Amino acid sequence: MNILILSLILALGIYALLCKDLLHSIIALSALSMLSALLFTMLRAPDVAITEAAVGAGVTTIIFVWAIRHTQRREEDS
Amino acid sequence: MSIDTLFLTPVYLPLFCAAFLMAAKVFFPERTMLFFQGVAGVVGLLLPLAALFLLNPFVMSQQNMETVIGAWETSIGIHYHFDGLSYLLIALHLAVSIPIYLYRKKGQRHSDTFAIVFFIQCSSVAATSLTADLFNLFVCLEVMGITSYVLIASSDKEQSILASYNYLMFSATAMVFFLIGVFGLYRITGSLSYEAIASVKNSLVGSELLVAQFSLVLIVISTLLRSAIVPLSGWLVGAHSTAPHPVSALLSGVLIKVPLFALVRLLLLVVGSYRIGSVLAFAGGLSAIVGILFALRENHAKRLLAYSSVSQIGYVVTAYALAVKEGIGTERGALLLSLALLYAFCHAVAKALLFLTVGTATDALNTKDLALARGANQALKAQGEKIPLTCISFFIAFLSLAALPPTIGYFGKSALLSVTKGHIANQMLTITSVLTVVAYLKLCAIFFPSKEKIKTVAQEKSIGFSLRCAFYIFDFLLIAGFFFYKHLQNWVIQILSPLGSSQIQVSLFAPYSDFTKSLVTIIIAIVVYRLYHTALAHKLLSFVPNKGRTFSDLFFGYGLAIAIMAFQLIR
Amino acid sequence: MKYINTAKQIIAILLVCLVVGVVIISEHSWPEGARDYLFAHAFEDTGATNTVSAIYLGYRAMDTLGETLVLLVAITGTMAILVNLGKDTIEEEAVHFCLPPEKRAKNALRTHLLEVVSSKLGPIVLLFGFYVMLYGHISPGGGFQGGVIVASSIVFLALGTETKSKLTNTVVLSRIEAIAFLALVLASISGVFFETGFFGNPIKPETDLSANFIILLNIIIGLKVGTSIATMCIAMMGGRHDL
Amino acid sequence: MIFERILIFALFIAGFAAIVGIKNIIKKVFGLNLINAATVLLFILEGSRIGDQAPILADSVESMVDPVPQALMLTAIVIGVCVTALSLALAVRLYKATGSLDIEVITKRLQGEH
Repeated sequence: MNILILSLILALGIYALLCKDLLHSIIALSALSMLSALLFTMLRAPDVAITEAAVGAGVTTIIFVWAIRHTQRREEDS
Repeated sequence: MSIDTLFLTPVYLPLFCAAFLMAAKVFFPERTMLFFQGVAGVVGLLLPLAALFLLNPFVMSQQNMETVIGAWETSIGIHYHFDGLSYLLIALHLAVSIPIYLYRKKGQRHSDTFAIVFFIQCSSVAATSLTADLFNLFVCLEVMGITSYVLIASSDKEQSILASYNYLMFSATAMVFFLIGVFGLYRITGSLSYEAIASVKNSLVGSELLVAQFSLVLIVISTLLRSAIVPLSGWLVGAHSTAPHPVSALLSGVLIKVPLFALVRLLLLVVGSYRIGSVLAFAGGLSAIVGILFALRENHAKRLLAYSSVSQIGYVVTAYALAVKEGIGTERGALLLSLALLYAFCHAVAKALLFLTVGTATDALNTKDLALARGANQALKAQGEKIPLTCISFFIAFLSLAALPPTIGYFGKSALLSVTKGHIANQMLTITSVLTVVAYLKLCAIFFPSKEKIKTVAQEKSIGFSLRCAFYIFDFLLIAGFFFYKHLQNWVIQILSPLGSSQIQVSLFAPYSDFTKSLVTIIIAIVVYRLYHTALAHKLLSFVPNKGRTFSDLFFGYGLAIAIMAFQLIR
Repeated sequence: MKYINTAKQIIAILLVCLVVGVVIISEHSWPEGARDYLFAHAFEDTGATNTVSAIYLGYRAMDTLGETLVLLVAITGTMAILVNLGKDTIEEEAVHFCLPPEKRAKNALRTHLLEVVSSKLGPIVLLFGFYVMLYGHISPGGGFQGGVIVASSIVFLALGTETKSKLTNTVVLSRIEAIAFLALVLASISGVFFETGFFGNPIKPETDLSANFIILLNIIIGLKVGTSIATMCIAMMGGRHDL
Repeated sequence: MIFERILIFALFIAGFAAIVGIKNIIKKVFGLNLINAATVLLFILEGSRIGDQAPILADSVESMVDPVPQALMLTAIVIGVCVTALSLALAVRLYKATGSLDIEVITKRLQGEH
């Protein structure tokens, strides 16, 4: 079961890096945070799960979306 | 106030001042802020200095104090270890940061944010030099790092934002590798305090030893990254040359030396650290040479100073590495370490003064290009500077770094060179000391009188009183160091010498026989300086690449350093 | 020239990942010494049933202090950089979340749903945030998690424009943050005067009150984290740049 | 057991390769986030091998999980978020200054005029 979630996390991570549209990458990253929070609850680490969900997925996503709003959304295909 | 609360004052007093300033910034009107910053300066910096004076007898008798923060049981709590080394590190930090705090207080734009972050950095430097727990070292290095990114980015030049971004990405990644190293060591040794790790690690064998050695490599290289030794020094030039003058003075003076000496307590306990010492000694010599060659190539004033910081840290690293090689417990190791610390002090004070004086002068002239900047004195006089204080302090700092008599640098450098006699790095260091004088001669050009009339730069703040006493303090430190060098050196050697051997014979070098040697270096330097302007020199120097370090170069150096150190440890 | 650069990058990645790989992949049993000690002594030492908050607010409270400092410096630095980011363009200004309905541009895509949900949801999330913060030493949770949930509830209130509460006023928030930071430093220094040293628990461990020090620290850290993250988010969402 | 660590190591390589390889400065911050998440996963995964109950001292708990790595990772996650916030603020400032998100274009434009 852990291996399934970990491979899903790896897939989301690689998608977040390769995707051209930064907003999709941010959504993939917050999904990754949510999945790792789920994994932490399964691994009997409730404190870290709440922190990862609230701090990792919540605040990081707000900051990334704000950064994207002030810069550009599509990555330059130079 | 028992001993263990006294030695922690440099950690929590500046913190209290930061909190006090934050509250004052929010509750009290703007105009009273200057007064509160003064009060915070006294409480945050002068009281720990007083605490250090009280602790002096305790440290002179080579006792050391091992406590757990919060008086918890030893296996879980955070261990703090107070001994001569951390005492001297805190003394070095306070000696440099008090004048810099005075220099800064003349009301910059971000002055209150600057003050809060400055005090938090003071407390994190003290905590780094005291901690004896691996994860606590990670947190303290992270606090020290994040305060320096914010301080570098606080100058409104665009390049400083780029330099701060590069430094942040590079050392944040290194800190994640540090965490992987902590993971490796905790999994094998089951504890986070240095003694427990060392005791288990010494009895390891086979694949466990390999994993432990690799984790140690990750931790050592990630910490050494902040001391900018050659393969890892890509970030330093951008950061120190674009930061505001007091920040780059503080960074060059203190921030690149503290992680180096804080690491000695970890290396001291781990077997096989003498191999790390031999590699570091060679890297020190290399960084001395490479740093000064880049400095000669440079025409921008502050970048030249930043490159010379890289080369001067090479001196400190060579002596430090030979001390680690000999083992701090032995007589010679303690002697080498104390001379490394003493030279770190000379360089910290002189380089901080250089950054401040060159900064003020180039601000007055409004250009940092060495080819055009002339006649700083007239510009400064136009700004209402009666006696040419900036020029005098610059000249004293130049003498100290060029190792000339009336300053502390003369004794410091010659002592260091005479002690590191046997090693190949010694030859590199002697060559570098000649080239250093040439580099600084280039810098003196700013103060030559210029022909055309200097248009006075509309500088609304004239040279403030607090700025002048910052210069006075630095000059006093440099000159007094020369006259009392004998006592200073005995004091440092006695503090750092291992237990029971406090009367090391100190007449290790005759101060006057070296006068001829330094005279010879000056003459060679002047000849080389004359040669410098010829076509031959330019062709020679064109081999030194002048392009800035790209982002991936930083990590290429990091990978190289890790590979070399790992290979060295497995061999 | 291009190939040298990519070659350098590949070499760097290979070298570093070789060393890191050995440390990560190697098989080793996890030490149980710390777990056994805590299982036996955590409750009467610190009075907290949740051993994780017993560690990070009791035994290793210095790390939490360092962590709060990192958060404070990061947010102060971000605000300093945000302030002189320059004014947004006119039409960006008009779409800001915090503008009351009459001043906002007509084309701003803001459905009524956001306003209703946020102003109704805000107080509930605030209550949940304080619950997580206060019960940190019994159930999972604690200072940081509670603080972030409180911060998100303040952001909800700032989004919804019906409820004009003082809570979303950045001056009030930065005042609470300053008081909380001062209280945290004083609480950590207080151990010195009760001869249990820096960050010691001033209340004697034997008495059943000793958990109160952890509750106090949880509240202070929760308030500090909550207000500072809320201030940053409000400034980011184009609230008042008057910091 | 070892396969989980290989997956985390793969995530680590992806993150580090992104930081070194990708030129877009915001993608570099993504990479930093990834290696931070990988480290936290590694600590908690390995820490939970020795027990099968949450580290809450209820009366029915016999074999609880090692709480020390969990306490350390609380700190590591928050520090990771703070570093991400600061680096993104710097990245936005760089974009406002040079109009591009490509690290080489930014260095060229900024290093052009000293």
